Amino acid sequence: MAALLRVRGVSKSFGAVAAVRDVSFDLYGGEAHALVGENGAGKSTIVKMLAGVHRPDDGTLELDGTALALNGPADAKAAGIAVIYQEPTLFPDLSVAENIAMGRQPLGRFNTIDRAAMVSQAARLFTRLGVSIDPNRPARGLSIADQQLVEIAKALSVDARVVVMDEPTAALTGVEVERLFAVARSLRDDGAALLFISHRFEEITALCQRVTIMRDGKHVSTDLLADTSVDEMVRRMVGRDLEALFPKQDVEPGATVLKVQGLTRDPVFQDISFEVKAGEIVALAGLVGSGRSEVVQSIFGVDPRDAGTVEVLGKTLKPKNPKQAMAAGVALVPEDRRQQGLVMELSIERNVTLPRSRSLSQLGFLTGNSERRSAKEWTERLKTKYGRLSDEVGTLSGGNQQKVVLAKWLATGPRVLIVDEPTRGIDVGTKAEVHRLMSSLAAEGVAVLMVSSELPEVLGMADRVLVMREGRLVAELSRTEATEESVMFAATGQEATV
Amino acid sequence: MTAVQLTAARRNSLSVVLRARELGIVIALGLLVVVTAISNPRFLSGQSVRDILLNTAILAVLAVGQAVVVITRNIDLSVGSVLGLSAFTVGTLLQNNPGLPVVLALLVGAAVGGVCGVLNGVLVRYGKVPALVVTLGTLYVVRGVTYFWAGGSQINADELPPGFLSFGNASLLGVPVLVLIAALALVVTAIVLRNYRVGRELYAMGSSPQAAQLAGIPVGRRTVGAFLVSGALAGVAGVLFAARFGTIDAAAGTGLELNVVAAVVVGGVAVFGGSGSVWGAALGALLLTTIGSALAVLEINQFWQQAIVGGLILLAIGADRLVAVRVAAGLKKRGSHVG
Amino acid sequence: MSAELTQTRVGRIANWNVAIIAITVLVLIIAAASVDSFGTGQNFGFLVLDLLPIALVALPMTLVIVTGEIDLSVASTLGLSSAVMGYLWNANQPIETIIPICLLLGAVLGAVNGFFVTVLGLPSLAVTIGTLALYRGLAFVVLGDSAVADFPAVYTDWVTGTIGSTPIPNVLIVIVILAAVFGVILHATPIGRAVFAVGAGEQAARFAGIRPGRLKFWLYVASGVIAGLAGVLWTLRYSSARADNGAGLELAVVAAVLLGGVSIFGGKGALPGVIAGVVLLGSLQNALRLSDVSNEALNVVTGVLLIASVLGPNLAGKLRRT
Amino acid sequence: GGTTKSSTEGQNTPAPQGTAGKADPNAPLKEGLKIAYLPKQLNNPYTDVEVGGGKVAVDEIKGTYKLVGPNDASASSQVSYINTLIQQQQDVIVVAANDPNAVCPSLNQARKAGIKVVTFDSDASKTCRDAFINQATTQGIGESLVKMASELAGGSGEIAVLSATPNATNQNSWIEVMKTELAKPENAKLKLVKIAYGNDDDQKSFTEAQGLLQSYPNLKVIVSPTTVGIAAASRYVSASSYKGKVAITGLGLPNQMRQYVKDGTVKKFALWNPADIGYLAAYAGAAMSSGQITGAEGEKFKAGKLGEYTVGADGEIVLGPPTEFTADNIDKFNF
Ligand SMILES: Nc1ncnc2c1ncn2[C@@H]1O[C@H](COP(=O)(O)OP(=O)(O)OP(=O)(O)O)[C@@H](O)[C@H]1O
Ligand SMILES: Nc1ncnc2c1ncn2[C@@H]1O[C@H](COP(=O)(O)OP(=O)(O)OP(=O)(O)O)[C@@H](O)[C@H]1O
Ligand SMILES: [Mg+2]
Ligand SMILES: [Mg+2]
Repeated sequence: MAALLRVRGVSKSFGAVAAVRDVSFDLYGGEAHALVGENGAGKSTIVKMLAGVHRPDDGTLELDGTALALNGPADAKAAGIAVIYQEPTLFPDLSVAENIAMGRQPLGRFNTIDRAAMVSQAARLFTRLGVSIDPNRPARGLSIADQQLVEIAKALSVDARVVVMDEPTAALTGVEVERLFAVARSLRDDGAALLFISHRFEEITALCQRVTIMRDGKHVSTDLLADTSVDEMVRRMVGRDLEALFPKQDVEPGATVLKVQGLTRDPVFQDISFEVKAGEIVALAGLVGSGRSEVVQSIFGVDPRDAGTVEVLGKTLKPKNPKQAMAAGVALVPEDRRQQGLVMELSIERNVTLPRSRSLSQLGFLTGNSERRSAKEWTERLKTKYGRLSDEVGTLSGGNQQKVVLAKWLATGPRVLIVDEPTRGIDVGTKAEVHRLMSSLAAEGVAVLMVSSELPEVLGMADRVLVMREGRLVAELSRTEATEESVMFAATGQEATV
Repeated sequence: MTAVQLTAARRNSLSVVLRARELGIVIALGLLVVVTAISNPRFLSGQSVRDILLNTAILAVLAVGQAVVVITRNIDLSVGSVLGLSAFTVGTLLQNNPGLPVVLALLVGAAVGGVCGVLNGVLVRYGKVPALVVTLGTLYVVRGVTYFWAGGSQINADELPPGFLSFGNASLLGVPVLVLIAALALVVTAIVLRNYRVGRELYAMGSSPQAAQLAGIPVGRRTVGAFLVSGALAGVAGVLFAARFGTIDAAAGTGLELNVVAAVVVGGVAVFGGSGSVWGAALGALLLTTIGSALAVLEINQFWQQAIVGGLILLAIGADRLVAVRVAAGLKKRGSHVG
Repeated sequence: MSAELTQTRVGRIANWNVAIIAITVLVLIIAAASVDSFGTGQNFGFLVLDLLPIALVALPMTLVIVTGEIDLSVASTLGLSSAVMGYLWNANQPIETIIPICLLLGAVLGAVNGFFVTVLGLPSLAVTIGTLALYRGLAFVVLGDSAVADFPAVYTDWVTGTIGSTPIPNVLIVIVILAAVFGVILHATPIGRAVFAVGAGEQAARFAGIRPGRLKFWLYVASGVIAGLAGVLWTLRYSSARADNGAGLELAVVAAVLLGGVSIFGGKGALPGVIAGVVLLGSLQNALRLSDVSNEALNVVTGVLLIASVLGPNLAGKLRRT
Repeated sequence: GGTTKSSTEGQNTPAPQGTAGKADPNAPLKEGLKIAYLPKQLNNPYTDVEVGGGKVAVDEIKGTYKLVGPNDASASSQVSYINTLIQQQQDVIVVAANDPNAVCPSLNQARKAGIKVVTFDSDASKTCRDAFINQATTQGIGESLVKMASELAGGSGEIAVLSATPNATNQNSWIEVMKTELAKPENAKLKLVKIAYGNDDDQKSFTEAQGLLQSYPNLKVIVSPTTVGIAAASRYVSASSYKGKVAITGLGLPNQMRQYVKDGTVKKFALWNPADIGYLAAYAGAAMSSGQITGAEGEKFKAGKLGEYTVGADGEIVLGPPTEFTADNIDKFNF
């Protein structure tokens, strides 16, 4: 049968980063098509091109065999392409119903908006999704999961011929995922073409017929799911055998460095207790939204905590005091590079030395020389590629940005290094470097706590794996005990379908 | 309690809280009027009420326009100067051809203001210059242009056609015409903002610019449109000003911008856009004006007036924040995950 | 023209901070050459005295705006400080105690702004419009519409006087010292680094152990103190304390700061540029007056410059990208 | 005990004495004198008439006339203008002070530079000007204001004053005289209930007039000794329900008041001829600049069409008695 939507050799780069290079694949009506690839592979960028947000630098899109020029999201909507973005895009001040209907509100007399109709439409969508969100409440304050659900309702509200979902399940619980899939299948069977992006293979196998694999922005392969296996997909995504990627050398764990007891912050996480020893790499695994970031953030003190204690080398840390944590030798490489990791508008050198400006100053004064020297030293150590140290850090590629964040914190000479999604959105090569770096730090006796959503990374790097589910520590697995199955099982609370 | 009841309950409680903003002002206004009236009943005399309304009319028109801009997460500081320019243009026009019908005068004023508004909007949107900077700039430019043109000359009441002046004091069924015009501007804007897609899109833009872009809202055109409205209304206000005060010089409306922003803020329109209503803004204008007259009547040292207004603004935004926090807390609690 | 030529030109335009300084110097030269008696020492003195208040208040304002906030209450703080000064002088208090009190008052008024903005987390634009009205109102409450005069000649003469027989006004010392202090703080201390970081990315700054709230609070206090000082100097210069002193100054200050290349969104800006902005506005006004150009012309020039200061670099950026 | 008000009383900078030590009544009037007018603020019709008269005089004596001034009636911007005039080496500055003290330092700087300073309209403190043109004796104005008020009120009832700013030197002194006049037995039945201030701002005066009429139901007369105030009050009353019930009087400009006199809102008001003030100021300044007078009491000089004038105490030069305007005579005047 003929393809409904054809992606023809599209490319897109952002300054230095070539996010997508010459990718082609076809979507067929009545079929769910999976798009997989590591973080930063270019999936969302493809999505944004289909949505008319980005214009391809190169290549074309075809709908029903006719070229499709999208000059903006409006065009995509008009062409019947509905998109669920990876990050929710709601209007916090407007009611949920209005969020769903924005731009297409049902009209009554004199073209005024028919609110009743609008609300009942939203209500219908929610019943179809089997969730009870009050259509009249504003979107502000919805949990990530609920935001995601509203996004889905938004996409359903347009009877679209092409539905694109960029990690729609990331923040959903099993039950919600099932509901979503039921709806997705019905859409598919009504002849719509689905493009489904997820890091969870069980979901892909459960929903999709065809899968396209991307790596470093390039198209690797497109096959029927029936003709391939999960291992094969993983191998193609990563581009080499896992073991080679995670060179964690075994180190004899030293004394306890980080000691967390009964750490609680309602409603996000409760009663978290664990220890990390010198030379150890401990992974904090779990589904997205399980509360890992909040845990490490309240350990570091940027987030408050309701109860519990944090000790570093026997010294108790005050809550909500990052300065003290830093003084005690704690460093946090946060998950959100753009918002938390870096000050995008500032230069590379300023970013690298920001946490140390005091110690770098002489008699409280900064001439800039000491900063430049230190920045140069550390960026070179991490093999960072950049034009001038005075360039805005925002101009660097994702991978190099991440290196700057690492440099920034390694320069503080930490005793406890906390990394949250350390390899999110950075290319395979850098990824390997980051992993090598982490293990060598461990070898030097640094205690490493790693939050990661990527199982292979967790399994490859960690001496011990702590698993969180819905804000609680549900399992502690030694390196030997930790397998995809055991971790998934603990994280989801149900038999992994892999 | 079934889900339905639950939802219903939520809805009521919520809508009440959300309307609390406007409610607060109404209460404050009521108190003020009562207290003043008790100490001096003439405060409620037809003449007195008429005066307060007349004085409010101009500020209210400006506040309505300002609210539209602020809702889109922008600001228009040039309104005072635009009012001056429009007032002087219309004044000169009427001076030279007294036959000019009032309606035409209003249109001219609106046109003059509209042009300034479009200029602001284009610079903000396509010049990527922050609204505060642009309109602060045009505040100076427009005022300067007016001074150049006026060159210190003043248009006196006796130089204006009596027809125009009487329009300034005329009333329909006991309601001054100026007030009716202000009310018209208010109601129309309110309806468009509440019941038309365009209006909702303005709220959306203010609420989340990125999301607005993704939702395919023509942000460019809407931004320019918002400034156009603000400018045009400032222009109309200029005509009302001329009709009301009869004496016009290049300084007309100097420093008005801050009062207007104050009225809008007191009216519960969030300076970061996305929420608030023109009703609130108009009420804010009414409240500020009433305070002025009340203090005069209450024989309170007129010097207290500004201080009181200032305190009131802080109170208003403070209370507004309180409500917001409450709502947020209330909303966070509402889990909706099934199973 | 050749590509790299455009590049270099764009480079120059893009760096508004350099551009504004160049423009200022240019204006000064032209004025000195074409407007007679602009260059005289006495006129220099008048010029400095005229831009004294804006220059002082612009210093902390720069830091405040770089952190992404704004303080529109400065002119009213100046007025209240002046009014209180007059009130206490009438109450026969020694001026040696009055002046510290006025500075303290400024600190308190600044702290009030800081409290509303950082502790209650209210938008600074709205807050300081509120305090703008409040502080000015209080000034009138304190002193009414009357003016207090005959401050001690020793003080008034110092403010209006010059260093020895040189044409350099005494107050220039105050400006230079404070400009140096704020310049060093902003560009050569950890505090300055924090100011930029908070303005450009508050969350990232928090993750680097900076306390944005605390920082902003103290900046508002500083802004208040300087405004208080400006009030004292204003009173002494005109030897007349009035509640309406400095009314409307806030917009001029903000204009000067933005003209100096500071981004209203925070995170970008430099003090030399701001000083240049102040001097540019001041000397333009002075020169235009001397050449009998009505100060309406100045309004227009100010406005155009203000918009150009942001529009220019933007367009330059566009040029570069294409 | 530091420097306090009382400890510094009277030890402020003494006025620098006029450069011409001794007056020579027969010295010829210099030609080509640069005479600059600096009114309280521009765009004020009354001021425009005053300086208009000045221009006439300056042309008569073949001098060069200049008019500068702020758009806001603030002392600080006036100071900047005085400084500019010093730079431009004017011979005479004719100024109406927005604040009697704030302008003093720079006025004295001007006098040090040999510039003659003549004040009009609103005087600066005596220590920093050479002469003051008084439009009429304070006494005379105060009396005629009370006279008109009592006539309009029919000898008894409540009256209120709508003045300029509370620190406007001239208005205040007139109000003082009014108070002493009202204290006299023949005016016992007149009651001054309130003094409101319109800050010489049209809108403010307008709203202040509203306030007065609301707060004082039995008000019979509003006396406004300022042209801005009387015009605003008349405009308000003429369009309000108070028309005919409340009388307006005070000091106003015929051109501004004409329509209100015609429509009966205003029965009578008074004023001297403002053009003559500017005119006289020019001659006084020129005479001083030419050394005919120094500003000392008793000196005489000729002021063109106005004839001869004598310098009074503290360098005061009085223009003459004010004119009363009524429906019958108003059309004879055009200013
Ligand atoms: N607006 C942007 N500006 C600069 N670089 C960008 C931008 N958007 C994406 N990138 C870069 O392009 C690359 C691909 O990003 P993209 O979001 O498509 O990856 P992804 O496959 O969606 O990853 P994930 O699985 O984490 O969603 C990354 O290196 C990212 O840093
Ligand atoms: N901005 C937010 N608003 C509302 N709820 C949030 C927000 N951020 C996180 N949450 C909730 O807090 C909980 C933990 O979120 P968090 O991002 O820490 O999970 P995580 O395990 O770190 O996942 P990730 O892989 O994204 O780091 C989830 O229930 C999430 O829904
Ligand atoms: Mg993605
Ligand atoms: Mg996380």
